[in-house]
Amino acid sequence: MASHLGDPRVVEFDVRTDEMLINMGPQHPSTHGVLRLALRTDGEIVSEATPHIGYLHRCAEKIGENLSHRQYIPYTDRMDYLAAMNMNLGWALVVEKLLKHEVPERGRHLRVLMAELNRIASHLVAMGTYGLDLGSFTPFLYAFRERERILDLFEEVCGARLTYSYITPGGATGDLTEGWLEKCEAFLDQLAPVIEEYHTLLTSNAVFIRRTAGIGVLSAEMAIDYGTSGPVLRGSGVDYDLRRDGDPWYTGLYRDYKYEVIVQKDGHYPKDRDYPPVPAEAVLGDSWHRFYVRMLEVVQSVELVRQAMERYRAAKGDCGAPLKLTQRLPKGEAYLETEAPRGQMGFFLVADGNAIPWRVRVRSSSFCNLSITHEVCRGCLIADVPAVIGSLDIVMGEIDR
Amino acid sequence: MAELINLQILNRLLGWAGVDLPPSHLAGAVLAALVHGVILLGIVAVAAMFFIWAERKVAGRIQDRLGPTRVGGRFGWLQALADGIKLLSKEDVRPREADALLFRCAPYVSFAASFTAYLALPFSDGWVAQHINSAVFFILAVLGLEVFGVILAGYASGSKWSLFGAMRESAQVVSYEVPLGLCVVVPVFICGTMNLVTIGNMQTGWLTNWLVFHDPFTFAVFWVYFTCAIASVNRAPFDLAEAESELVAGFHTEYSGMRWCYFFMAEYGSMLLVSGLATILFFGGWHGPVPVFDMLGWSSMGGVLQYVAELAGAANFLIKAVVGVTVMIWVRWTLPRLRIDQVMTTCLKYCTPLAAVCFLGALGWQTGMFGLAAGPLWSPNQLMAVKQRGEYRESWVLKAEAAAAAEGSAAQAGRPAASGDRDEPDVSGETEPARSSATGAVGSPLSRKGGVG
Amino acid sequence: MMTLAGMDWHAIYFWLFALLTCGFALAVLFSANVVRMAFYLVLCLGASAGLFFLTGAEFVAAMQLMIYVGGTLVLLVFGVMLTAHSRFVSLRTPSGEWILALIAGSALLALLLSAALKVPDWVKANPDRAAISAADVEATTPIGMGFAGVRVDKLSQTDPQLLGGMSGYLLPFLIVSIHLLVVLIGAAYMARAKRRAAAVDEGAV
Amino acid sequence: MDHQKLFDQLRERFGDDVRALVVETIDPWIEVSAERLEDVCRLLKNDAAWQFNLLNCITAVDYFEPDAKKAAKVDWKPHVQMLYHLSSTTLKHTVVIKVRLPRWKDDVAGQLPEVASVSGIWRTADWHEREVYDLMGVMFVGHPDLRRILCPEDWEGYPLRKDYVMPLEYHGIRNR
Repeated sequence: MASHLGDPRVVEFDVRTDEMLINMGPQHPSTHGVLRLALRTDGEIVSEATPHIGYLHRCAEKIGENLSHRQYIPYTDRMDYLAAMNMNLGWALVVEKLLKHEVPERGRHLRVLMAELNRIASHLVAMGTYGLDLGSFTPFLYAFRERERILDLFEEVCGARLTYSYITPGGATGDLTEGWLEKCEAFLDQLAPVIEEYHTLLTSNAVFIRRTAGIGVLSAEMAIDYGTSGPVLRGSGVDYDLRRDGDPWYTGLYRDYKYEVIVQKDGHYPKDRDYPPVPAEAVLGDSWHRFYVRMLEVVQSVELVRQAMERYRAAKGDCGAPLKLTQRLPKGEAYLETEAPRGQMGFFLVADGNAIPWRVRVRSSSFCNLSITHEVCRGCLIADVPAVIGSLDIVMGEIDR
Repeated sequence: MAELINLQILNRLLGWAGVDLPPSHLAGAVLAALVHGVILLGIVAVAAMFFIWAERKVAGRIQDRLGPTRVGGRFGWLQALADGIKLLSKEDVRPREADALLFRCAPYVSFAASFTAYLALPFSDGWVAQHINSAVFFILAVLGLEVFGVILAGYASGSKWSLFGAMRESAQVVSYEVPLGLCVVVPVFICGTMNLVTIGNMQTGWLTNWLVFHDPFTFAVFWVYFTCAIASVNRAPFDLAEAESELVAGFHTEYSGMRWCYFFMAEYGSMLLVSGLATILFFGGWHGPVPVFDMLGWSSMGGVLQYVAELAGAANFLIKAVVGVTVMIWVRWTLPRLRIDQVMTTCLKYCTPLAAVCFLGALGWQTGMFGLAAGPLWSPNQLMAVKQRGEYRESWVLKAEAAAAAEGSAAQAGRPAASGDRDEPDVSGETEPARSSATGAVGSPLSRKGGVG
Repeated sequence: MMTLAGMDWHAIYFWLFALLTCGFALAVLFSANVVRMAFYLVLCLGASAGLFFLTGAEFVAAMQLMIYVGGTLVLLVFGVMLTAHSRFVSLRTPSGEWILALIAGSALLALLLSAALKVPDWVKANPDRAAISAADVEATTPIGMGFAGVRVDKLSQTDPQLLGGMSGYLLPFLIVSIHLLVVLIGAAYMARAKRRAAAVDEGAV
Repeated sequence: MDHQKLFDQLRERFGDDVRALVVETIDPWIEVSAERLEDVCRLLKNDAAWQFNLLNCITAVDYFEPDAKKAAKVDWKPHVQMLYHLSSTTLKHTVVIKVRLPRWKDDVAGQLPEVASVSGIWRTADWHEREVYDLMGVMFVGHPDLRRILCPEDWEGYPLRKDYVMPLEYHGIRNR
């Protein structure tokens, strides 16, 4: 907004409203974690929203230079603490890429199984907290009721409910306990009808549509230009999913799996036959679409987990023993991005011949997803800011590292 | 002033105690006022406590969990009392830059406004604290005062966020009074009176006599009324004032302890009030679906049997009111919150025009297409009507007729002696047509053509 | 003339509300903080609505509550709240103006008192005070019929000559309400923020 | 992804500013001089043949061995290496661009090395460059709003440098 104060030709506003500077956060109930948003508002209209981050900065990259690759796994858990399995997977794959160490067939399917289950849990949290941001409390409890079942499954395998440290370079800390697959089967069968509830409760709810459709519209070019990824990118109609288009070392994990990338092509989504249609007010790239992509990805992940279970049962051998603590890393560097629930999670590893890496760099998806805030929130109402930030589904642990 | 304070209850009490205290005496009046005040406060406080517990239980059920179960007995029904004690023991904190006087007064203004409206709300035939002739208008007027408590609270707590809450709240409540008023007028002009007791009595008889089934427009007006009621009582999805996600807790961010409890009681009080009004205006107030006590003839028997009939009527009224409040709770825990401009557009672009259209429709229906048809068009109310709507009389008219009849028989023709019956308004003067016009006019003024003789 | 024994509750409530109204009116004068002034005004008008209830005119009292306190004063407090930058903006009235105000006030008071004392009904003690505020009074119906064009006041008028002079109230009432509506819409139109001279700047605001 | 073809096209376009192409490593990269970085990036993004529209990540690696014994065995001179990981969402291929910078400008300790900012080409570079500036201490010429992003505004020192010493206290908060 070019300032017109000095320009005499401009007719000054009759009703002079002075701008108000408001701090939303860092301990605001609706910004997910410790994010501080400085809003300059004119009445209810937000003229400028600048996010301030760094409140949860632990400098995980510096720590990476003092720990062996095996010891760094617990740190990756605490970056995106809602999808710790995917973080472990990313770090394990980049170390194996540097070592050119292939994990046995059974271990590969186990990793897909765990990663997709954690994606379901993470998207459930995203759906629940988004309902909270918009004021309806009930979806949050439904989401956590389902998520508890997934956490029970994880707890049975690796003993932890949030920071699993289960997938490690070389394989996994332990194989599945017997009877686990049947429990997982029972959970998946029970999840399908429950997804209907979430759709009636939120996606096709008139009030929800009025609060999200057309809010925080992000065009495809801007989405790519700001480096956004995951549901935020696909919500803007960009057909880019690392499980299919990513680094060959990562796409090799999903090579024999059948799935479609959830993105809107010529007006409708691949899986939306039996789910509510796109409402009229929804513009491609708005908060509603980002939410809808996440809901359909849960269904996609359910199918992937079923395929992974079949292949896991068919595969022989063990699931890959973790590498030794003092396993030396060859001189060289490797970069690998994986499709985490929130987007592209990149790990860059520079090694100089001994077990402790020379440099560790972590590319966070929410970091880029959050950078579009000032672009998207300009001109919307104060009540829309949590709606937009909620649709980006950011986790501060991953942004601040 | 004998009739002004409805003394049925007091006479019964004093009768048992054997004391004869004429209400015009100072002590009599104060005692009567106290009795009414305590009964009403009791009803509102107990209702608020019950709704606190009901909200937790219903919310629990909706969210697939149990709600409170441990406090006091199996169903945790003492939870509300525990909350009350907790709030009492909490310290009443006041922020430093808060405006001391206004900060303290705001909760009491809000609670007083919400409580005074119960003065005119009848719980059963004749069971009303103050038999006000324009009761509906009185309730709407007092309901509008509650917004003051919120504005002062938002302003006096000094923080930017509560100021936002106060501004949104006042804009919303003031603008929702318009459609609310429009919707309330429909049952009023169908019954031809604003006296809630008479409106309730006009719906005696079977289920079909309830005004909500009077005609399709009144049915639609009920739903518009219910939406506006939810908005004017500030419940989700219109609870902008305390939109937790954006404004932390809106206007009562800085309040804690007993002061916060007053706001809470005010909210639940006006929730019960608004759904009680809906019950009387649309759902036949204290009349059950099947007129059991009319068939038995108890309701006009007098004495204990009439008391039992009225008690059943009060139970009917409370059940319907509680159903209305439960629906409000149910709506709160399912729908997300609307934005302030969407709340305003629903009011100005949806509720007000819809209420206006239904108003015109019902008016046309009631006046037989503005005079084209003979009288009011057919409506389910005529199916099993106990008495035609025109034959109901307000209590003061009955008294006037009784007095006139007594004089008619005693005195000869001509101008009746201006005896002690000074209450007689000059309306019911000596000429017969005048009185019938007064009473006729009461029935449905608009429908009588040719005006008064 | 007010013996404690013979005094019934009507007089007590009347004095209570009268004192409240005058007290808060004076409080509006003497308080410095503009927001408190608005709050006292609310209480003052509320108390005067109480006076109307006492005389049994519920409809007028409810009208007072709804229009004055519920409508006008909400806007007044709204305006005051938004414009009072430092919350305790204090309006000190210089002493010179106090004297001027005192003179004007007492002059008006004298005029009103003399007019009031000339009305015969109000001067002699009214023996049967209790009868004035009739219970379950029928104040609303005559007003309702008046609105409907029924000439309530003409009913008991026997003198033909006077009969012709009485006109109805419906027409003036409607004219005033339409006029008020037009004034409100005009005010809203004037106060809205005008769009900038679009031709001047390139970026649309 | 034909790295050799890209390298030849760049070499023919920018001469010896495009220093080297290394293919046999796990992730092949192209080394470019700091001065021509911005032009190379603009070409990579806008050229129809490559369309690198997504800048994945900007990384800075500090090659400096603090203790003398190990420094002797190392085969590189102390320097800071900038890595730009680029990928194309349309043609589905990736490339790594490297730039070698001195640890300090003109080897004067405290003077941050400078490189052109690419935030004009990819908007995501805005935050990435701020983070590199904040943690590694590289000055990006032409960056719209170069401030610290993760550490507090008034933090001294650049944590990710190998020779970084943790301050003993910060605003009265003791670290040891």
